[in-house]
Amino acid sequence: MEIKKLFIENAPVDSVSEIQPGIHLLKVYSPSIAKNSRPGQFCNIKVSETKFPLLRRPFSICNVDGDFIYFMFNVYGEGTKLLSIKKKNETIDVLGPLGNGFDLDGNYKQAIIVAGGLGSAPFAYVTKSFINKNVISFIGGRSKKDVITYGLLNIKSVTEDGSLGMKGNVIDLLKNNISEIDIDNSRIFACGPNAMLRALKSFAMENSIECYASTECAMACGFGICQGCPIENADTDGYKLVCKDGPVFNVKDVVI
Amino acid sequence: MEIKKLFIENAPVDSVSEIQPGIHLLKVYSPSIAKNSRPGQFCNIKVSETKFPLLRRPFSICNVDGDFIYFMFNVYGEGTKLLSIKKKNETIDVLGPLGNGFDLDGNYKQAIIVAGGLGSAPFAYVTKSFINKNVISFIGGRSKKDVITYGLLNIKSVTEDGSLGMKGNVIDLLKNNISEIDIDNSRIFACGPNAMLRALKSFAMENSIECYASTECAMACGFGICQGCPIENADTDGYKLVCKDGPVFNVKDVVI
Amino acid sequence: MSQVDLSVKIGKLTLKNPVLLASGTVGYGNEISNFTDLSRIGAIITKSVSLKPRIGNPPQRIVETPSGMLNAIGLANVGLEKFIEEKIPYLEKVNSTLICNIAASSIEEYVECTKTLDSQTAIKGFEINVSCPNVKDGGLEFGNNISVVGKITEKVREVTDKTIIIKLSPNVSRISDFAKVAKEEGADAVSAINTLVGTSFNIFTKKPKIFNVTGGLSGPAIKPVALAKVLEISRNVDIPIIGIGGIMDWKDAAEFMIAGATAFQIGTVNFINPRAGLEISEGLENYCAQMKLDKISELTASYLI
Amino acid sequence: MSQVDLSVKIGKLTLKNPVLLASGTVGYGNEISNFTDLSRIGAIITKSVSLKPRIGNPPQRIVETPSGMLNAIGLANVGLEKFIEEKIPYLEKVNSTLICNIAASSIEEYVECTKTLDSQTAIKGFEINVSCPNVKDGGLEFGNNISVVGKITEKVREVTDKTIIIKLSPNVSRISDFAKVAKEEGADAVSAINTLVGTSFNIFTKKPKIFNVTGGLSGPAIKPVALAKVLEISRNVDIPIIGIGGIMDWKDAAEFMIAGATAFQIGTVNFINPRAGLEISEGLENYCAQMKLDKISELTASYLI
Ligand SMILES: Cc1cc2nc3c(=O)[nH]c(=O)nc-3n(C[C@H](O)[C@H](O)[C@H](O)COP(=O)(O)OP(=O)(O)OC[C@H]3O[C@@H](n4cnc5c(N)ncnc54)[C@H](O)[C@@H]3O)c2cc1C
Ligand SMILES: Cc1cc2nc3c(=O)[nH]c(=O)nc-3n(C[C@H](O)[C@H](O)[C@H](O)COP(=O)(O)OP(=O)(O)OC[C@H]3O[C@@H](n4cnc5c(N)ncnc54)[C@H](O)[C@@H]3O)c2cc1C
Ligand SMILES: Cc1cc2nc3c(=O)[nH]c(=O)nc-3n(C[C@H](O)[C@H](O)[C@H](O)COP(=O)(O)O)c2cc1C
Ligand SMILES: Cc1cc2nc3c(=O)[nH]c(=O)nc-3n(C[C@H](O)[C@H](O)[C@H](O)COP(=O)(O)O)c2cc1C
Ligand code: FES
Ligand code: FES
Repeated sequence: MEIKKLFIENAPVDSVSEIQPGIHLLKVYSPSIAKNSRPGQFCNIKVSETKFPLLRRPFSICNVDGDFIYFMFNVYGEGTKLLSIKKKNETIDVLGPLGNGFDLDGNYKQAIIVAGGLGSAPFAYVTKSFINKNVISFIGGRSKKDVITYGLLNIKSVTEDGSLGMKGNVIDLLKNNISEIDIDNSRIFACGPNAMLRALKSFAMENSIECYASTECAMACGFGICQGCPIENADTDGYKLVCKDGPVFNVKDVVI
Repeated sequence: MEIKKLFIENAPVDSVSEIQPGIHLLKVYSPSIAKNSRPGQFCNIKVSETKFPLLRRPFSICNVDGDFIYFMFNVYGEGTKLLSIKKKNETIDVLGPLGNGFDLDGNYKQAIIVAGGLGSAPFAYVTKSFINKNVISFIGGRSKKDVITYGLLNIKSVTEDGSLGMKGNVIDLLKNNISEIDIDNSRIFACGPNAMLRALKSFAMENSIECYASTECAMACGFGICQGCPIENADTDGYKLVCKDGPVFNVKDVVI
Repeated sequence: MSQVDLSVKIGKLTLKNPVLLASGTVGYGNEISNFTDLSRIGAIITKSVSLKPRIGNPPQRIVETPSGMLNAIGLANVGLEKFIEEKIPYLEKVNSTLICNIAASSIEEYVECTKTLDSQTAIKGFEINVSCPNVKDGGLEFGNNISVVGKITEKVREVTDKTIIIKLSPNVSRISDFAKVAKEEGADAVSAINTLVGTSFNIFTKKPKIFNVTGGLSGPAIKPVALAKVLEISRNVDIPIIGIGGIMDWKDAAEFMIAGATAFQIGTVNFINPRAGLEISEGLENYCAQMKLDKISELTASYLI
Repeated sequence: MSQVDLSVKIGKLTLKNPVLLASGTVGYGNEISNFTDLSRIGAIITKSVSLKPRIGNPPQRIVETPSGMLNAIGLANVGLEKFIEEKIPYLEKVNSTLICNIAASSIEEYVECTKTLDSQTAIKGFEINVSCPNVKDGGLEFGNNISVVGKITEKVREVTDKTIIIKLSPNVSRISDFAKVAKEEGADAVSAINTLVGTSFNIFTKKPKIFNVTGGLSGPAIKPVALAKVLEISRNVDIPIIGIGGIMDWKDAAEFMIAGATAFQIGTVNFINPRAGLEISEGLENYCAQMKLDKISELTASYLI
């Protein structure tokens, strides 16, 4: 096993901005993590200096810009609430980069991004890391405000209530645009709710499209020592660890 | 028993200033508590909106100015640290006014304030509430930076290391200035570490000076429901409650 | 008017809602009425009363711990006589259901207290605190000895027809065995849990922070443990359970009901937010409406396992 | 060079300092060595190993609670054979003391594991995890049955001369009785405590948050309970105690030593601050210097009660 380099950085906050209603973008100065990260990896963040909340919170690396890294989130519970009110120059304890990230190499021609809601988070970084690929992004959300397109290219959107793009879910959107997909020469990169990933797995398997998904799981450590984050193997008994073996998996290898 | 009016106010912060190195003064808008308080009472403050720290923290009402109240503290543990970084317009959950405060009435002529370190906290409010009394303030601290004179009048100071005023403790200072004390017509108002209050009690009893001291004790509720804050009765078995029966006691009634 | 029926039944008692204020955390109802309209609370459980007055432990009696607190008040109370004379008259007026918590250091003392209080019409039921040192048996806790808990229940049952709740100690291997014996000996309900034994040291003086050396741990820290004990009882014994331990808001309270509780008590939170009782009652009402429940009692033991 | 002697003795073992990494919270030493120089840690206790591999529980395995967490990993481990082949070689290299934690579902299995591992020179001692379901006895925990804990100790003692530590369950009335029997049957030390049983429900789905329904509570929330258990053993049984439960920093660690522990383990904190082990060791060294102690072992059971 390749030994990965992990860091704990006390990263000064550069800014926390609301890029669209409810969606926050946190920019921190974290040179070691920035330099050593790959698209699709994540960090485990201590949101407070006190003992509350106790555990770190995992967030995808949304983007990297020189020595800065970005995280995207909405206010969900106490942890994300505390993150959302961070001020410039406060420091945040960031552990990373974690997990394996997306494999962007290979001689596929078309990169298909599929994201639901905050599943868009990792794809700004992914998008700018493609070399010579045609990118097409299928982005969904419940409503207009849940469709997040930060850093994405060639976007097609869908909402459950029809308030933006077509009405339906991303799988409907993919099917509707199947003519634009270069089935034999494409690879799907996905992130979003489990229900979406499950449906996407079926779609990809039926159409024989290579498909990688970033998965989520409750986590304690984020780097492989607690065994708290299992995901079921598709063909053998037992589990992989989302934090160490993932969070990105080839959908055919795991039960989503 | 007179039923006291207690309030829980979500008090907006007006300012937190450092009045001398390490000593913070917090000013909040808290009209109901301000209107109903008496000098020597305290409030029980929830320093954070989260569950950490769990319990409220008791602080003397340092001063009242119209609808504003002031608290004075130094950064001691996690609670006071969180208080010290409050920003203007953040709100703080303040419960009060609690306890009985100092009895300022009576036909004594000379009001003697005796305070050690942060024991000075309640005396700005006390000082400005005297009517027609000669006030003399004996203020001590370990070193110059621990002598707090905010809102006090006619100050004599003492430090253990001699860096300000005479070298010694407040009892030494009192003894040294015994000639200025109008023994038969004076009343002592004191607050400070237990060791100081114990020595002061002896001094006052020996010299037959009426003496009231504000005492401290670990507290949970602050308003009489947990029985967590006992102070031993001087002449009968059993305890009084610091929060409800105090925090100010005639020193002859309690074992300090 | 409320659409949701919040009332619950504990033994012979019907309570207007499942929110009870825990023993030792509301005094005798006086001070907390500054903040909470007690007539809108399901029931008030008074501070443990003992036959003779107890002055309680010297300071320090309490210490904060991560998401919790330790207390060793030492059952400070005015004693049975003064309790009847001085405290009941006020408590009668607040128009909530009054349950009297009894502490004792011998089985006879439990019986005598219950018998004496049985004639007080203001008192609607008894909560028997078995987490007390058994003086005859060298100070070991009654609550950890299953046959003694059975005996106390049996004897107390003989002297009152009012609702009897046995308040169980969590410091045992299988709490459901204790609930079972309480049921068999005639208790109407059990409450779970009392505090966990804990301690804390000052590392510079090397002394325990609490004068009594150990204290009882309460607050959010113990909630997962309390929930597991309630669930264990619920899965093994058919008796109404009053859940207690670390409830801070209506969500915590709902968790206890789902795990098997018919009603619940709030303790430590009263010190921090004395309005919590009403807030929880309102929060639960909204939650039931959202979950399309007509009666809150449908929540009890509604876990899907 | 250090002025304070940080070494401690547990049975036949001398450890360079009292900081041990707790079973199940350091994997097999690999990942955490990213952050901590393991050669400066007193000892590493490996994740519980069982005779056969176990895949562990389905998700969700962990949930955060106030100042704590619940886990139900289900003793996921590679099994004895792979442990010897794949894990020991790495662990041998890190130059810390290696203690192997053993889990089993029958007494025979404990014995077989210990016997097999006894020949591994890299392994310096065994920690016997008795908080496992006894499959023969209907899944009740070994750890709550005093005669079974005695039996396990006796049988394991017969097959190894290496240091044996019995890891005690806190979910019992009197933990010191268990420590006593462990000592009588030849254990060199006890460790206290393993996790407390707890649970948590999702109030909208009404399902337990943890797939296994209940889990083990760890973290700062349990520290006061763990300290009280250590103190209880220390006051009643003369056996080295390894304190565990909620240690986050050197101050917590000092508290455990004052309460009676010869050494201590850190668990949950490794997930949050994987450098905690070294920080605690350094913090304790400064503290001893400040307290004018030549040897850290003078701290053990130095409580003034
Ligand atoms: C690898 C990975 C990458 C992630 N990347 C992002 C990201 O880029 N942006 C982002 O916003 N979020 C991301 N998440 C999810 C993020 O970790 C959670 O939103 C965060 O932990 C919430 O913390 P909180 O304190 O605000 O909420 P909490 O107070 O922890 O949670 C509130 C409630 O939500 C539940 N909950 C918490 N986390 C989850 C979850 N992940 N799924 C379902 N229920 C949950 C809790 O059990 C609790 O009941 C990622 C998660 C993983 C595992
Ligand atoms: C009636 C009353 C009035 C008070 N008025 C003031 C005031 O005006 N200004 C002020 O600065 N402080 C005042 N105090 C003390 C104040 O409540 C504590 O300083 C505060 O609770 C510390 O909180 P913290 O979270 O910062 O420290 P914590 O983290 O709670 O404490 C850190 C450590 O100090 C110990 N500790 C905490 N409080 C005390 C205490 N009171 N005595 C001894 N040890 C303690 C704790 O056990 C802990 O080990 C008053 C206390 C009382 C009872
Ligand atoms: C300060 C304090 C005093 C208590 N006194 C009593 C008591 O007298 N009798 C009793 O049965 N329980 C007593 N308890 C236990 C509570 O009733 C309750 O069981 C426990 O605190 C757990 O609930 P909580 O976590 O909501 O506080 C006391 C608890 C506290 C914190
Ligand atoms: C995720 C996790 C896994 C654990 N696995 C084991 C185990 O396999 N064997 C064991 O004896 N203890 C296990 N424990 C218990 C710890 O070793 C320790 O006793 C407990 O967590 C209390 O310490 P802490 O509060 O410092 O975490 C585990 C604890 C956690 C949190
Ligand atoms: S989160 Fe700890 S192993 Fe994955
Ligand atoms: S602090 Fe609760 S009674 Fe005084």
